[in-house]
Amino acid sequence: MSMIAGHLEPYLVLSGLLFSIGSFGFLARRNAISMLMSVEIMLNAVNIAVVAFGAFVPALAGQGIAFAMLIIAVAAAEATVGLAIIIAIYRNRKTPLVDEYDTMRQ
Amino acid sequence: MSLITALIRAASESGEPAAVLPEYAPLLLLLPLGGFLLTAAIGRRLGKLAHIVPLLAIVATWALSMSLAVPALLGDLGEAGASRELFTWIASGDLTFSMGIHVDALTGALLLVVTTVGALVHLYSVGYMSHDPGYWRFFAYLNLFMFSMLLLVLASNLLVVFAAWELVGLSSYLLIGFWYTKREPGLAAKKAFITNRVGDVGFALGLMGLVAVFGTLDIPTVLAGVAAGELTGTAATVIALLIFCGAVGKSAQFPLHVWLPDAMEGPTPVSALIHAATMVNAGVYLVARMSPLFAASPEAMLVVAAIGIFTAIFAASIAFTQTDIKRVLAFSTLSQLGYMFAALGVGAWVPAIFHLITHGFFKGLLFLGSGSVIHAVDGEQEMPKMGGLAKKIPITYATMLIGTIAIAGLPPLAGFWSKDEILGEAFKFGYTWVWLVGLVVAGATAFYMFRLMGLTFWGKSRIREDVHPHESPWTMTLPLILLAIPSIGIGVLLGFPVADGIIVHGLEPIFHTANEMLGHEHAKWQLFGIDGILMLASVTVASIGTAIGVRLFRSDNGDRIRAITARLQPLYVGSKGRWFFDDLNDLIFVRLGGRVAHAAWWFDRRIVDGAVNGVGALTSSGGRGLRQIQTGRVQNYALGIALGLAAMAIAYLVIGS
Amino acid sequence: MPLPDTLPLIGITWADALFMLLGGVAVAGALGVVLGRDIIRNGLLLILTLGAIAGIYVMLGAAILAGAQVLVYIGAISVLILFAIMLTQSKAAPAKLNFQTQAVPAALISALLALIFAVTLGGGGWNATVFDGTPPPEGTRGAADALFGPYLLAFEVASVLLLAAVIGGIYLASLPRAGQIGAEEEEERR
Amino acid sequence: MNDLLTIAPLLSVGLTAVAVLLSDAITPNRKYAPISVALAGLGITAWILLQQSGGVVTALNGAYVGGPFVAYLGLLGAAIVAITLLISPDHLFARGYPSAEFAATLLFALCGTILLAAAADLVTLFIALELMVIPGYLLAGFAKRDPLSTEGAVKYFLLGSFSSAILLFGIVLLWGATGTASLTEIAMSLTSLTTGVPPAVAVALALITTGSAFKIAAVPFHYWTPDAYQGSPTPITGYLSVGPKIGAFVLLIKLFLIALLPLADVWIPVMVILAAATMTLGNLVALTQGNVKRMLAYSSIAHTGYLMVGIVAAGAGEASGIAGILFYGAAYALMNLGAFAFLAVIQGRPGATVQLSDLAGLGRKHPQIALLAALFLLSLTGIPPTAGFFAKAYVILSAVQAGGLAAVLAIVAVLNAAIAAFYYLRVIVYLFMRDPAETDVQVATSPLLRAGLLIAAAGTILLGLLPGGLIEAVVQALAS
Repeated sequence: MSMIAGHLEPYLVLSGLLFSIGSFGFLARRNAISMLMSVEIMLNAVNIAVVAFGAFVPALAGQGIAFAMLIIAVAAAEATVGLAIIIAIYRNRKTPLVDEYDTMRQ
Repeated sequence: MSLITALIRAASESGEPAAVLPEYAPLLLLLPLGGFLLTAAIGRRLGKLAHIVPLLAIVATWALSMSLAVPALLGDLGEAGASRELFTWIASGDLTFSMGIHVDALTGALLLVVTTVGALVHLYSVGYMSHDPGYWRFFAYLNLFMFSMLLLVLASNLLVVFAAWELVGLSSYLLIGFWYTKREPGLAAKKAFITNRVGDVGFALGLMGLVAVFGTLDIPTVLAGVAAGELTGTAATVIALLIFCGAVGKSAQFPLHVWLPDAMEGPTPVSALIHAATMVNAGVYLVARMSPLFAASPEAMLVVAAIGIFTAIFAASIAFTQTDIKRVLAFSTLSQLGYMFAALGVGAWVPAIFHLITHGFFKGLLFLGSGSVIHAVDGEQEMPKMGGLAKKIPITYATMLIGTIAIAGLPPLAGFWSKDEILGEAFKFGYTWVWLVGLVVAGATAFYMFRLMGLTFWGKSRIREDVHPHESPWTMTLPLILLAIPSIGIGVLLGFPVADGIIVHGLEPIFHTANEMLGHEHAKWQLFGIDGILMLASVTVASIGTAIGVRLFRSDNGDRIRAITARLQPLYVGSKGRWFFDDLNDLIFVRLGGRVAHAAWWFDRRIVDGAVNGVGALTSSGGRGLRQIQTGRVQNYALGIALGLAAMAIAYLVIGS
Repeated sequence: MPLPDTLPLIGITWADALFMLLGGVAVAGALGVVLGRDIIRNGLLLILTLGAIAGIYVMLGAAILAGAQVLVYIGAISVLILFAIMLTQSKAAPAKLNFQTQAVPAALISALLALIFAVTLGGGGWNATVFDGTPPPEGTRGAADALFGPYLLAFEVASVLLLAAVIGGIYLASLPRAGQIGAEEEEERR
Repeated sequence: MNDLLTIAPLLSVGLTAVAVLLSDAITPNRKYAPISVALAGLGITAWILLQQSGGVVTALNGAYVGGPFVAYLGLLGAAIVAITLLISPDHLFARGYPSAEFAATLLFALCGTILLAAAADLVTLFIALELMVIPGYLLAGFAKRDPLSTEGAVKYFLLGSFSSAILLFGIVLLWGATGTASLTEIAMSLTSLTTGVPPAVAVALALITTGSAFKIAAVPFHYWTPDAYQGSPTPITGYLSVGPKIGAFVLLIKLFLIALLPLADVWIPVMVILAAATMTLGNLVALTQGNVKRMLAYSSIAHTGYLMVGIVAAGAGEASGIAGILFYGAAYALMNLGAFAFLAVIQGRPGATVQLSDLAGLGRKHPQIALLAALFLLSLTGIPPTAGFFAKAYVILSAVQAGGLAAVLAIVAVLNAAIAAFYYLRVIVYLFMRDPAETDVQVATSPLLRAGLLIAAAGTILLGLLPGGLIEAVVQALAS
């Protein structure tokens, strides 16, 4: 009898844990690309929850995979735009370190 | 019914009461609005002819408004007045706001003053502003102001009244700051706008309270609800006082009066129009309009009376020592408005509105006259640099003298009738303190007004050598003459016989509900009874003030004052009395009076004004403090988001469980 | 030889063990991404994490999604990220100073969030089925039904989103065209 | 086929975007061609939306619900994009930025806005939101050689994707907890809750509130706004301050006033605090700004607070709250776009910043432009007879009708409206009552820009003088 893998909760806890790790990375890292990677971890954490719901909640059977695929598409779009913006600002500032982008503050 | 009433009624065409206003009524609003739009669009190209459209628009508005105001005051529109629905402004769900106009006797009283003085100010401005490069702009603003003011008076829904209220503030901002190239007018305009805004917050909150209680801002519905006892106790007091806040701001009552003296930086016609005859009356009108609401709360009435009478004496004491001719008039306006609020506060509704009418005419006259004086002496406003102008500008002098006698409360001119009724009712309703202070103010008013006349027109000329005083053109003197007529006669016309005149018959029904709620009943007026004695008292006090003022300021230097009093002393008092008279004069009017006035002035400048400025400074420094959290760094921001998230999760877990 | 139902000696089922392994790799990999010093290694660890998550998808019966994960994420996004890392890795960038000054409060808040998630999400109350072992494999049929049923519009719009992102991304990341502001400056630099 | 007809507004905007790109590919040197194509496409879209304003139509298995609500928001969105397209060329072409990518990106975002209004389930809603905001990141960085623009964009993007992840997690948890993606079914499922809010749903609510508060720039999730707004090219700032914001309020209507309405008692206190903090901070900080663009950025935060009053009122059961939001949205869009268009005019040449002192005496040198600016500022202040007055009055009065906490919030809003007068008025004082500045402010307007300014001005006045018509349209939109 499986104690863990057959229950929904462990997957959700894993999802929450990865989400928190991702948010830590976002809050603590200085490099814009590291921050972007952290956001990707957060989105993947959410995806685990999505797929787990699809698998365990009868009302959502089949929907999980579809939803998760859409989220992957959104993540891809975000990554494309984000990397383009980061490359653009790198051309201007010659640094990927976000805390040096503080020209505007009043 | 008096003979005069009968004569006027015979002259007026409309005999039948009409519940619906005639179809042309909206023109009252459309004419000035059209004048404004047209002048704004093409005025610049018209150059020196830019006044034609706005002037004609206002004269037509005047004629139309008279055709409504006269029947309204005579009660021919019925007690409830007449209305006309224009269109539904906002309609959705439970909130409906319709745009309608309503004319009853109260509206009529306001229309009478607003359009008459308004039209004459337009005419006056043709001469006064003729050399100003912003000629067309000035007339455009004037029409905009007239539109806003008429909308305020005519609207039958408080939301529209509030909108007009703000519009009036906006157009007065434009007019006060008309000479924007100079620094002071700009600052004064901003101060007027912002101080008014403070009062408007209270007004807005009060309106919200009314919506919360009645679900509508339709004036008749709200008032009927109040009369039916749906709003009482603390709620009534709070809402009434909040609405009074708006009135305090717009009518420049203590402590929001600070803007009015500064607003004298605007052109003088503006002072006459806005700061004497129209805008400052809006607060009085509002309180009178909402009379049942105030009657529902004795506490609110008391506050209104106290603030009114305090402003009256406070402003009068400041007017004593002012040397700028327009500032004296400005403080005098504050004082007279205080009178009106004191009247409202004691429940003397009709005399308050009566005084509003008479004051509108004679104060308009005085302001326009002062403009004519300033015009004559080439822009000088300091009275110590005037003097002896009576012969040089006789029409201005004569008309201003009429205005002064009227405001001093000497019979039979206009001010006497209304002021006497205020004092009389205050006494009879048991507000002895209001009556006493009011009496002192009446004497003081007479004094400082004759001081103004003396310093300006009498004695030797102290005018600069190179200035040659000249009488103003007819466009300026004609309005003076036309305003002098009502300043003399409107009191008798409306107020005689006392307590039985047109004004009482016209307005009494409007305040019927409020009077019933207060339990005020009007006994028959008796000349040979308490009323006669009260009248005698006010006339006496006014005469004393006048006598002292005339005596002291008939001439202009201290030596001559003493010499004249020395020569005249045997005629009045004995030797001991002379000593007494001289020293008392010295003590009261020179030393003590000076001190009090100075203290009041200081209090006004430092404490009250300082508090108003202080609020501004405080909010700014608050903003600077808050600005610190904007560090410019993404992660600081993100940390804020994460903190917010965690806090919110905990909050929801707590609230939800 | 058939395998025993549980792991020898410790009595954990294979499914549980697999979950712990994959979950552990994912968590460890993610920690490596956010804590590691070398940004290129961070990128590689991200790929490892995403791979472990793909394994979890397989456990949850979503093999098709695992495929998509490998193709899109590991095959495209991660490679894109690695490219961006190479592009922006200037010599001047100090490799040691990877963390903000606020790293400690960030860690505390993240730990608090993790705690909140663990307590609330792990506390049950979901209308979920319990399976013996892992959930049964989800056929592609069910996913296709959802994707071309209620989510058809979202699916179509996702393609518009990608189009918009690609167009804008190309514009932003490309060097200025001749005649645009900054073009001459770019010429000089070359 | 019927489905395609129903989603025709979406298709029309999407195809217009493609047509814009094609037109640029065919005639690369005609800068105005993409703008013209986009405006024509918007006209067609507006016509289609008007056809659909009659009744509710659904398509694609209920994922798309068209009708008056979509028509209203679609027309508003199309108007915002159209005005942005009119006011931008002067500013962008002077700096050498391409028009095709610009127009297409705006149109993609409009697709997202329309879909947000039409979405009936969480999944479509999220995709629509992303389609609306991702073009926003691109637009913020559109001046890619300008360090400020890219800095604003990178902040907007990073914080935006962070908050998107938070919002998504919340949506997923709500989806899992209720077992359905449909907004109305979620509401039904939540209504049946008897014993308090389950912890998981409470966490989902927190995540959703945080995420959506970020999208509308409510305090304390507003930090990105001033930087992103200041850095972006000015006409784009105008768009960013209205387009995505109104779209985000549609998201709030869908999430909080449909799906999460049964939990209104739980989220109203939080929303009230957020709204009060938002308007107060926005106004107070705006008081201290010397840079006019940044001042307008903070002022737009304050307006977010006023809009949230409508959400609270509607949550407390006052139906006119939503009508208030929709009317406020239209008024705000016109006056704020107008104000930014004015700034764009002043920044005629590249490199010009707009400090308050730069505006001194503009009323004398360029009276027409200054008068229009004064109109927009007065409307933002809430002075009648402009649109801003009725918008504010309507939202606030609906909150008063709702009573309770909403009425308290209404009082805060009134106090704030008074504070706001200080800083808007200061700009007017500089425009008309100061001596002209030494620095020469160049004012050059093309016919397009003038048309954009005039449309915004006309709308600001018309909505103020005759708000009845629009409010009827709004009420009709809500009846669906």
